[in-house]
Amino acid sequence: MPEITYLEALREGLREEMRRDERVFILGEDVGTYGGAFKVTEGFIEEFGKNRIVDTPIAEAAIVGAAAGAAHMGLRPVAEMQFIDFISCAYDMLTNYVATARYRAGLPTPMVVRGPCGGYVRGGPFHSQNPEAAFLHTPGLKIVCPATARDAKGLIKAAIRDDDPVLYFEHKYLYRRIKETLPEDEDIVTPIGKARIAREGRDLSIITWSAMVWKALEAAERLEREDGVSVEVLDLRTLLPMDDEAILATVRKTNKVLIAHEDTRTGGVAGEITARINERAFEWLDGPVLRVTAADVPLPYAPTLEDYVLPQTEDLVQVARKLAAY
Amino acid sequence: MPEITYLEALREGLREEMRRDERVFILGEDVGTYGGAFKVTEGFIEEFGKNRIVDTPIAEAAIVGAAAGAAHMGLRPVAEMQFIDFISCAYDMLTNYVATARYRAGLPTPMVVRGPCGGYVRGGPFHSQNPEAAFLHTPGLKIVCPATARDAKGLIKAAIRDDDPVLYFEHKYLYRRIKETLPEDEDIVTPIGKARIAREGRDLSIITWSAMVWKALEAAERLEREDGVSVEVLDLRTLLPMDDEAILATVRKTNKVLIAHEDTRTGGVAGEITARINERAFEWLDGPVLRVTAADVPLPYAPTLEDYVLPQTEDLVQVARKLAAY
Amino acid sequence: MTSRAASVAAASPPIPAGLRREQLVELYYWLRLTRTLEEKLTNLYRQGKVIGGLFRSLGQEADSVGSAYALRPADFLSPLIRNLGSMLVKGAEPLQIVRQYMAKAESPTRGRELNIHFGDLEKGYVGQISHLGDMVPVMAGIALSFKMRKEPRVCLVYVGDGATSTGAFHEGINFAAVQRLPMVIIVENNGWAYSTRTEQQTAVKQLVDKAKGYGIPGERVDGNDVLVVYEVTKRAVEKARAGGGVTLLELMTYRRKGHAEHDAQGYQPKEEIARWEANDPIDRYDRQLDETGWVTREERAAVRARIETEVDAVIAQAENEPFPEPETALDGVYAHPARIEPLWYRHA
Amino acid sequence: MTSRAASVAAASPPIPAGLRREQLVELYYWLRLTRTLEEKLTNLYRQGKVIGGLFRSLGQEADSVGSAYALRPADFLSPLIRNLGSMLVKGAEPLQIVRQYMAKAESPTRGRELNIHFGDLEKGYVGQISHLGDMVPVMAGIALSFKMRKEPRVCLVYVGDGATSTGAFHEGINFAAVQRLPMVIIVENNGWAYSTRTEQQTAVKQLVDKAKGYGIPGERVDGNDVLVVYEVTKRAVEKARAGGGVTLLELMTYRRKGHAEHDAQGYQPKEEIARWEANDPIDRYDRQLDETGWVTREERAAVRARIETEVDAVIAQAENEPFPEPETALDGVYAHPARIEPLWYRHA
Ligand SMILES: Cc1ncc(C[n+]2csc(CCOP(=O)(O)OP(=O)(O)O)c2C)c(N)n1
Ligand SMILES: Cc1ncc(C[n+]2csc(CCOP(=O)(O)OP(=O)(O)O)c2C)c(N)n1
Ligand SMILES: [Mg+2]
Ligand SMILES: [Mg+2]
Repeated sequence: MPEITYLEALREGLREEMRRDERVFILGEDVGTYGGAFKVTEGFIEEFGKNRIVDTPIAEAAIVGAAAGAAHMGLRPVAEMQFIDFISCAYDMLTNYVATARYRAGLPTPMVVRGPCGGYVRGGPFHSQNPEAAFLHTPGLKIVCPATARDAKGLIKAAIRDDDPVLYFEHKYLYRRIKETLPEDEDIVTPIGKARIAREGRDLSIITWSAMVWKALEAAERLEREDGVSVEVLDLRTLLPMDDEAILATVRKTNKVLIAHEDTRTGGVAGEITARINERAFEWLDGPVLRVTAADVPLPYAPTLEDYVLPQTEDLVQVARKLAAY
Repeated sequence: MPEITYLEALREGLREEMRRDERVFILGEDVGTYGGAFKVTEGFIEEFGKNRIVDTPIAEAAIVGAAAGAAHMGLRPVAEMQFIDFISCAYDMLTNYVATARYRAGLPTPMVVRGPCGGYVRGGPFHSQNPEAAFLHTPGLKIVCPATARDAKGLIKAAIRDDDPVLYFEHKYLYRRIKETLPEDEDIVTPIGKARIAREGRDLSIITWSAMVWKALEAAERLEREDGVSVEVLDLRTLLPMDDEAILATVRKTNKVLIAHEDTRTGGVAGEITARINERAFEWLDGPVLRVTAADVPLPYAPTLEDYVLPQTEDLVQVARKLAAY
Repeated sequence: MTSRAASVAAASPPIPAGLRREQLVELYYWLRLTRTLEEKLTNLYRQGKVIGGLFRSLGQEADSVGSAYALRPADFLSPLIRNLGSMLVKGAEPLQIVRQYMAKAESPTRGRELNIHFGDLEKGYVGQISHLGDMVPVMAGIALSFKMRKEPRVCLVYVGDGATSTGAFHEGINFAAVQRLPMVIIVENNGWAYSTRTEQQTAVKQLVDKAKGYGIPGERVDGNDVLVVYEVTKRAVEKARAGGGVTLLELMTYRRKGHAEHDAQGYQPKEEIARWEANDPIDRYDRQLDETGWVTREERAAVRARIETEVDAVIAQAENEPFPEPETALDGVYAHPARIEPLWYRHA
Repeated sequence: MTSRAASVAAASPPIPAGLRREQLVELYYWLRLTRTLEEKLTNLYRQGKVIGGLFRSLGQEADSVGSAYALRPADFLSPLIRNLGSMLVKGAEPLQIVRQYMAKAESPTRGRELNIHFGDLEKGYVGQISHLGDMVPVMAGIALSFKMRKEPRVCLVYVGDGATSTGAFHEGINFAAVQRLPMVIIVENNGWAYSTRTEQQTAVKQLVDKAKGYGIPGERVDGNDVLVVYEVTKRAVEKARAGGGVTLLELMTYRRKGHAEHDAQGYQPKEEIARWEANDPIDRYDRQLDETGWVTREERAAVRARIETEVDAVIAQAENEPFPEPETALDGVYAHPARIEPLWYRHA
């Protein structure tokens, strides 16, 4: 069994679901002959044909709206946003139409909207975004953010099988940097709504997701090595619905929490997690819940600026030290 | 000096700014001859003419985008969303174009986007929204939410004079229900970024904004009367940038905080406030920061359902009692 | 009377558009039912029994009814607020409409949505949302599913003159045109978008010209002639069914009431309203039936009487029904979990 | 040589479009500068000195240069990714372009934005964002300000064939058409939107037909003939200036390189590319100048030599410049505060 990348794992997951279930189809910009801007659907049009791999005009609202209509009729669309930054053009369609369809009209809307998110790639303000906070606040949607190749595959398969609309945010920095050997015989499905302990620890918890998981693991190793501090890393994997049990468990275990996300700080997802911990495990806290995030600016392009704005492993180490010493 | 309503105060503020500064103009759907769906701009086209009161097609992205372009050229546009729920159609334009214009390209973009928000009016899922959480997370925007007639006037004037793009969310439940006598000679300008203590208290703080301020005051009176608990009510008025000083001051004073907002819970603004308190005043807390919010569902239409989903004074009283007893 | 009617019938000209006599009666029924239902809802509104706003299609009934009547049961449509008639034709029941307006527990959306914002996947109509234009991409997706599965089914989408200004309309119709989906777009041109005249929405002389910008055929017809509307829609629908792609139809009509009941419509010239009142689609159909004798006065009187009792009964029933149970507000946000947890302080 | 050139010049046909000879030289300069700059940027890209992606307008230079040349200094334009030429004509300096691609501290956006995403309100061009279509409403707003202030100024907006599918394009052009704003929309039809052919973007046979859907005039011309592009744009611009409203121009050209340098463009037929290579706008202009003798070979050689040294100097300068200081990332999110607080743990 060869190692496969995060991107290949995602592609495998998509392909397996399309083979398993003929109701699944893909639509988006350049997903057909070209196989997508990042080649996620490379080879798909050859295998599944034009009828199930639909190249669309540049129209995100139409892509998402059409996916919803097809989903109402029993199909299982997977809509690709060429870069996740363009999901903003479908914001109305997602939050007002898709998210409310079941609640207001009993309309089944099993669909996935996926695309490359995230920075550290010199993509500038419009090719580096992390839109999870923009949708966390929308009842009716589910949001998943894989950090590993296994979850890239397991979560896309789970998302496609889920009966609710799921936003699947894949991190483009991980596409080809993360490799893993996955059993070919196993039907890998990562349950939506379940977090994963990426590293066991006793003294302090870092709660995070997506590419930040890897920085958290780096930081944890350094803290173990240099400070003898034992850090637990919780990879949320799903942001909506949030795995409160896993969050509370790690809080009760280490009593100190650092929440890390790549996205900007104010109004980011860390706020919601802090509130939940505060409400349900206040007595368990031996220190404030601290956040490591991007600075509150549009993500700049120049390496010096991007590196300064985005959270780095060093930041996690610094803040974790403060918290450990608290 | 006669009493004027919240809506009239807003109208006065708009009119005064248009008289004071000829760069100010208004654009939106039915804002001209009709004077707007809620008559906020009634009489304006007669006074200021077609050139400064622009009736637009039904196209929120174009309204906001055109406002930005005009703002770059030194004008001061005030764009009306007929119901704030439709601001979602301009989400991309606001978050990607408007909010980043100064940062990425040094483009001055002094503009206001305003419209009626909020529930308790049997408006159903698409005429009752509170979009502050959707934009809190966008560096480059400012967000104001007046609760009183005085601030309805003072904040629209401040928003128009501000050199940054400001979202002004006016609560339609307050339009004609709130009255106040405002001095006609005074140039009322409410500074953006400054909260207001709506009621002094010692035992517990309710941090809130917009229509919830009035429920908080009701709850405070009941708690005073029935429990002898002295509640401080902090009306944030501006959500972005947030008045950290005022928030920390009330926390240090009462050591117990309840955050109340009308919007749904998960991913709502309360999370961010909780995180800030947690980070900067953890030692000052004698109990968990608790949230009173709407339930995580699209807002339903039927009175029984809407009343159940939205936060009520009774909820504030219940939760405040728990917190006081903590 | 009967004898005279009979003799007229004998001399009747042939019925157009391949319609049968019973179908003419059905069309009459749908037209009248739409109007009567709205009139009685207006009374309820005045009595404060309608919770939200009330939207009328007075004078526009023919375009909704005639076009929807051109569909087969397996076809789909998405109405906007002034297309009550199209929903009735497609199987929505007066009882559902009244319950929905009154926010009753038994309403099709269980009190979650207002006015005619509801749908039925069995009967083939989709519940609209308020955001104008959004239904066009959604219906394109339904049409896409028909095409993918090679089902001989068609989507009919209604938009107003004002809704054509939205980005969603553009993205949806363009998507459908490129994919040659089995879809018919009806632009219901009633002269006004709230207080805004069509000239303030678009610079085109006639909205049918928008078809040219999408590379699809378009037709513009009298929306107040129910048989013409039926005929032109039927043609477009069958063309779409045969794989002929998207057609845009502009139906000319007029909004005789305000945007909603609260709107005093002061901006609409009295004469303009009067002129269109003289062009009322139901009166015209009545006259047509008088002249042709296709359907006798007696028959039509019977239809009206039937509707009266039907609607009154429905209202009587709905009025005494309860609002939904509060906790049901927590159901159905997701398929899983089927009910979300109540807020902790609501347990108490 | 010189004598022959001179004698040709003597027999030269009249220069079209009311252009003067020096202007023909200028046009040649802008065309050559665009291409040379991009070619040298490509080398830098291959050396890894360009931080982000590199987008080429090879074979499309004439439509950007010819159209922008029709503007007055006070007019505005908004370029897209392949309209480098239009920015140069409007006053953007090669040094700015190189700095921007290399993310230097002195770049027009101080390293915040990439490639040609920048603008200059003094010179009259606006920095685009990536989200296609969004610039159309923004430019409509700028044109609205001209109209409100009764300034005789015009906006020129570039969109690609693919960008016409976006909702923002639709809302913006419709808004401008209704308001009869002084605006010209150039649809740069280069046959491809990334890997997508125009037939997959729209069902119209020619994009100029979109004008009909907005009630505005449209024209479709050869985008690889710089003088034709100038002439038709000039006409539309002056019409707009005179209060004649919006015009849509479809300029036919072809994207000879991939979407960006990383794109192997395997989906583009070799013959298609070859055919358009034979139709290269600069070669054509060269031939035209050869035949007419309007500008001698010597003069053109001198122009090219000037450009060589100019661009090389610029690159030499930019290469040694530093990246921006990290903390500058905190400046200018707002007018007030001018700099946001650093994150507390970054103080240390
Ligand atoms: C995106 C959006 N913007 C604004 C509104 C508010 N609104 C509701 S109906 C309406 C006018 C619609 O006019 P038209 O499309 O002609 O339909 P008609 O009312 O004439 O049937 C407006 C502006 C909306 N529903 N959606
Ligand atoms: C709203 C939006 N969706 C998707 C993209 C990704 N994207 C960037 S360029 C491009 C193709 C543009 O084609 P066209 O408009 O024809 O311009 P060209 O590249 O041919 O000059 C796409 C899909 C984008 N920038 N914006
Ligand atoms: Mg209308
Ligand atoms: Mg193109």
